[in-house]
Amino acid sequence: MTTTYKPAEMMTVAAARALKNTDVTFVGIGAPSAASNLARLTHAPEITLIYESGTLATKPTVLPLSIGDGELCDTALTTVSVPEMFRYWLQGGRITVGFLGGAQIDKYANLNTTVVGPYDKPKVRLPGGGGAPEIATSCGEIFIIMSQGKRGFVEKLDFVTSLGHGEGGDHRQRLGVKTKGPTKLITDLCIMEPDPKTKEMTVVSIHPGVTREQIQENTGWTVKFADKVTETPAPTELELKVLRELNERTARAHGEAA
Amino acid sequence: MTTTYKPAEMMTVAAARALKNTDVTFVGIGAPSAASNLARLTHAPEITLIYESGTLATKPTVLPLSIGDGELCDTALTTVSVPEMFRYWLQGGRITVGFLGGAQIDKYANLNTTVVGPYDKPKVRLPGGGGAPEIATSCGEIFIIMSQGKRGFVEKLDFVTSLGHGEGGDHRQRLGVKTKGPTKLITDLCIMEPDPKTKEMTVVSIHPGVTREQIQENTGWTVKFADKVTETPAPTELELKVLRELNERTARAHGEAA
Amino acid sequence: MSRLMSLAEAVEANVRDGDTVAMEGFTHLIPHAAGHEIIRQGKKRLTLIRMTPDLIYDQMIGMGCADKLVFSWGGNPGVGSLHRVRDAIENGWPNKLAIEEHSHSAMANAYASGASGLPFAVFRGYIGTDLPKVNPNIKSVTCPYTGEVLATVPSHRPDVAVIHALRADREGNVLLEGILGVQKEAVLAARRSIVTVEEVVDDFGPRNLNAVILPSWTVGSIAVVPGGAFPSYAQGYYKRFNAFYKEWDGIARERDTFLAWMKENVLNKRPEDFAEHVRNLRVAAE
Amino acid sequence: MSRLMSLAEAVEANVRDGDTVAMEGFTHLIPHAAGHEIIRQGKKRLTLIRMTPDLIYDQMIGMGCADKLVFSWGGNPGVGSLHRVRDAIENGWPNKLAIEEHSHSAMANAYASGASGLPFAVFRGYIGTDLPKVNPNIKSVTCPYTGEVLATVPSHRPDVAVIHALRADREGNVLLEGILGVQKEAVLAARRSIVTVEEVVDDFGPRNLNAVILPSWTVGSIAVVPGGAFPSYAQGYYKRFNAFYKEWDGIARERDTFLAWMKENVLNKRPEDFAEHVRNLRVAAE
Repeated sequence: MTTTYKPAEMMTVAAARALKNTDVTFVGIGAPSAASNLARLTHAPEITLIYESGTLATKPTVLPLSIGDGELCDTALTTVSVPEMFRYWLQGGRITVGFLGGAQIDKYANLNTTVVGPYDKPKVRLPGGGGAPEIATSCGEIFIIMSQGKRGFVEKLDFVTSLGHGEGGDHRQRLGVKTKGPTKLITDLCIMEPDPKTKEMTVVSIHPGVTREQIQENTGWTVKFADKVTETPAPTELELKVLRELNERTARAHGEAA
Repeated sequence: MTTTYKPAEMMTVAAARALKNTDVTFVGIGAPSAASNLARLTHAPEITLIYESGTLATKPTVLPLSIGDGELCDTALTTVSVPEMFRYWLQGGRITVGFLGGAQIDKYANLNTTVVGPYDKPKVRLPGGGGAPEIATSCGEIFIIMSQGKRGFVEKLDFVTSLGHGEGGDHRQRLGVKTKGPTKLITDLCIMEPDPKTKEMTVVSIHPGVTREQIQENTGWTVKFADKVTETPAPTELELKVLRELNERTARAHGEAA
Repeated sequence: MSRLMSLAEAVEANVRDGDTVAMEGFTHLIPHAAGHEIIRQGKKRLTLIRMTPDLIYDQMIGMGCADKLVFSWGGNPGVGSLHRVRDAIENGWPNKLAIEEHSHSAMANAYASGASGLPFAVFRGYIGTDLPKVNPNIKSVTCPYTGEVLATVPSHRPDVAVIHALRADREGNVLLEGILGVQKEAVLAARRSIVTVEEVVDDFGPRNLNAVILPSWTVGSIAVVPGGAFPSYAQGYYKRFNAFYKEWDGIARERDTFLAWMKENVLNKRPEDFAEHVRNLRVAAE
Repeated sequence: MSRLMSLAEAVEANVRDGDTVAMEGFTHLIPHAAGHEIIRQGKKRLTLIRMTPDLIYDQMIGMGCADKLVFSWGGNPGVGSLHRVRDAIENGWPNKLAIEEHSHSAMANAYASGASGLPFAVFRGYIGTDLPKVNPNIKSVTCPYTGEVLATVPSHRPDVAVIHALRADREGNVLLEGILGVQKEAVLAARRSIVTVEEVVDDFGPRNLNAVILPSWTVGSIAVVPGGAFPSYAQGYYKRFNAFYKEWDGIARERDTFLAWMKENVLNKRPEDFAEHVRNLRVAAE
């Protein structure tokens, strides 16, 4: 039996599946938040969600619009100050999975959320790093969620806002970083993981109906495919139902508030 | 009209009088606690009392036996963690007056609460510095309360636990310290203040009935007296009444708890 | 000791042209009313510090209050760009805006070390990023025990911190609750401070023994401005007005619509008008 | 995720001979029951960290559990000396005790930097004192911006932290309230942890949004030991038993009276006996 779904839904579902019940995740707004809460509402009911606004172990019934919505605080185990969040919790090494995204990514999963064009004469001034520079190196591992396209998936970043695998190979270790970095890049087309040796992000799973050519066309570098590439299982009915209900609840709540 | 009082009461009263309504004091257990609360219950009702256990603006009805009695927390505006106390409050420069005492003091009001005899082969192992090393340099000024005697008032300390005026003169400034250091040494015999230039602790006020000879006999260095030495006004009836009631309430409370 | 006064008096007494001003609030409790008053009083050449410059700084920068911005994430959360901030950075309108860019971790640590009376903050950060190349204030120290090289940033020591809090008591103590952000640290790190509050109460009443409170003697001026955090929110008082964040995108996109809006809604208004803004957003029972 | 077990199991699972152990509690919530269990299990060669070693460490050191003490103030608060600690330092009985001596500020900062995953702490301290002369772990760094030389100490990263808290919930979260000391930092800085609690509740119920809570996944073993802080106190549960602090001075003064007391009151007792100790100290209504 087939259910229709959007590529963005496939992306969110694939990201949710990557999370474990025992994970402690540092959640950003948007797709990471949807994926984390979808995981919590399906296979990982005890997953711990942390938002950088200070909310520990929060269980929002609707998705937050901002990183510090009252809903996050109301449903949290407790809420700590932002300096404590970055000192005791993130830098303290208490997060197993951090989510990141960005305007630009390169094949080693370094990210740019700072600027397109030169820093001093930007073509597009982006919001900046926020928590990303330290999330990238302090969390046990990093999942990146990004829609795939040539504008974002580039050969060379205009600016490195957060470290992925640097120049590849053992670059992270040479920089003294002890965490794994990006272990999954989940897009609307496929899932990539770093090659064990070169650390180049490599396609390991392709979403249903997507071709290798499509992936290449939407990527600014020559894409590597793993020896064994699987097909991502399509979203189950349950996953879609829970995700859509979550999104509907969210729209209703934010609409009401407006 | 004369009321009988003990030298220790005179010492506590003299220390209380030195406190202003606008002071924020970092209070230790014992005489500093008695003096601070006496001030609060007489001429300085709005004085802010802070104990290093984290209690801010506390108003105990009985004196605490330990620095972290429940009474301090129950009557505080709020209570912060000990790291916050030492970082934001003490080092942050938010305390106007710190109280110190010790087993040994020298003429520049440096204090020893660490060890009598050599550090590695102590004659008497004292409790150690506790908060004193940083209280001595972080508070706006320091009041020292100590019973005067040759064993404690020594020519040379066995160990410098907390800085007073160092070797005198501008030694504190040369060490980069911006606070005033000990501005008053209040004993059971007299009140001393640093000479404006040499910073040697100098007698400025003698308690009623005490002679200069008594002060010298109880001091291990040649005592300097200021050009104008006043007589400390004897404790008033009100001061004695409030202090004694405080001590009685305290004894009763701690007796009951026992 | 803190002093209760009108917001206009508080801004006059505390904010001077050329000051370094930190206005904080992490989504929650953003001091919008105070920002509007600073705009009305025509303050100039401010260095504005804020982890997450959003609408409040878009407005102040668009009205020409600032010539420098120190920040870690600038955007309209959940919506998009800050058009006025970008216009100032990219085109120098209404004046050139210098930027000093950090990460959240750096900013949060810089406030905490400022509150601690230290000249700098140490943290494990900026590894493998380009930010140190464009921000000369990012330096390093070497751990004397392990040899690890760690990042440093100068402490934030603003001339003025401006925050919005839930309530003050008659003695001038200020209570914070919910998402705390860096507000306590910002006030403790600053030389002067303005705290707007939803209300003044006789007494905070029964509370957690470790309630987050800024004691009176650490606070400068307090001004009662109900609704003063609108369109952000005040826990237990009113909700975030999400629609306005979306609306702002259209208002701020062009200079003329921006100026018209500012004239009508800021220059010709007063702090008292904020109470009206939140009338329909009030949360039911606490 | 934390696990609920008996105190004996918790000590067996977490404390090994030679470990560095931090048992904290700043007058309030001192983990006496856990200290007794460590003594009963005959742990040896521990390095004991504690800001304010008092009766609990006097007992452990007197019973030969430790060969090193890291501290900032050692005494029987309001009473006098720790006779057993002094006997170990001065006479090597029952074994030689090395000491590493700090100030409170250094110790508190070392816990906070340990909790923050940093290798060292920076603070303005030890100026003009002799402590750096006798403690080679006190070093310095120079501020890269101002040139100020500041003190450093290595972070505390104990193998095990042991604390007593008010209560845990069914999910294994731990609530602290009142005088907090450095307990949260000690647990976050440690590799493993034991938390004794007065009780386990289904749910913490309505509480301050910023309640001080150690979430389940940051805690190791939890053991329910009512009265486990006796003769110190547990806010809202029972008061400090001041008389015992005075009594201890006489007990600990001589080796034989100490050993006799320890045999009768520790070696031959169990954690369950602590409930009896506090029966008459319970506070009335909460």
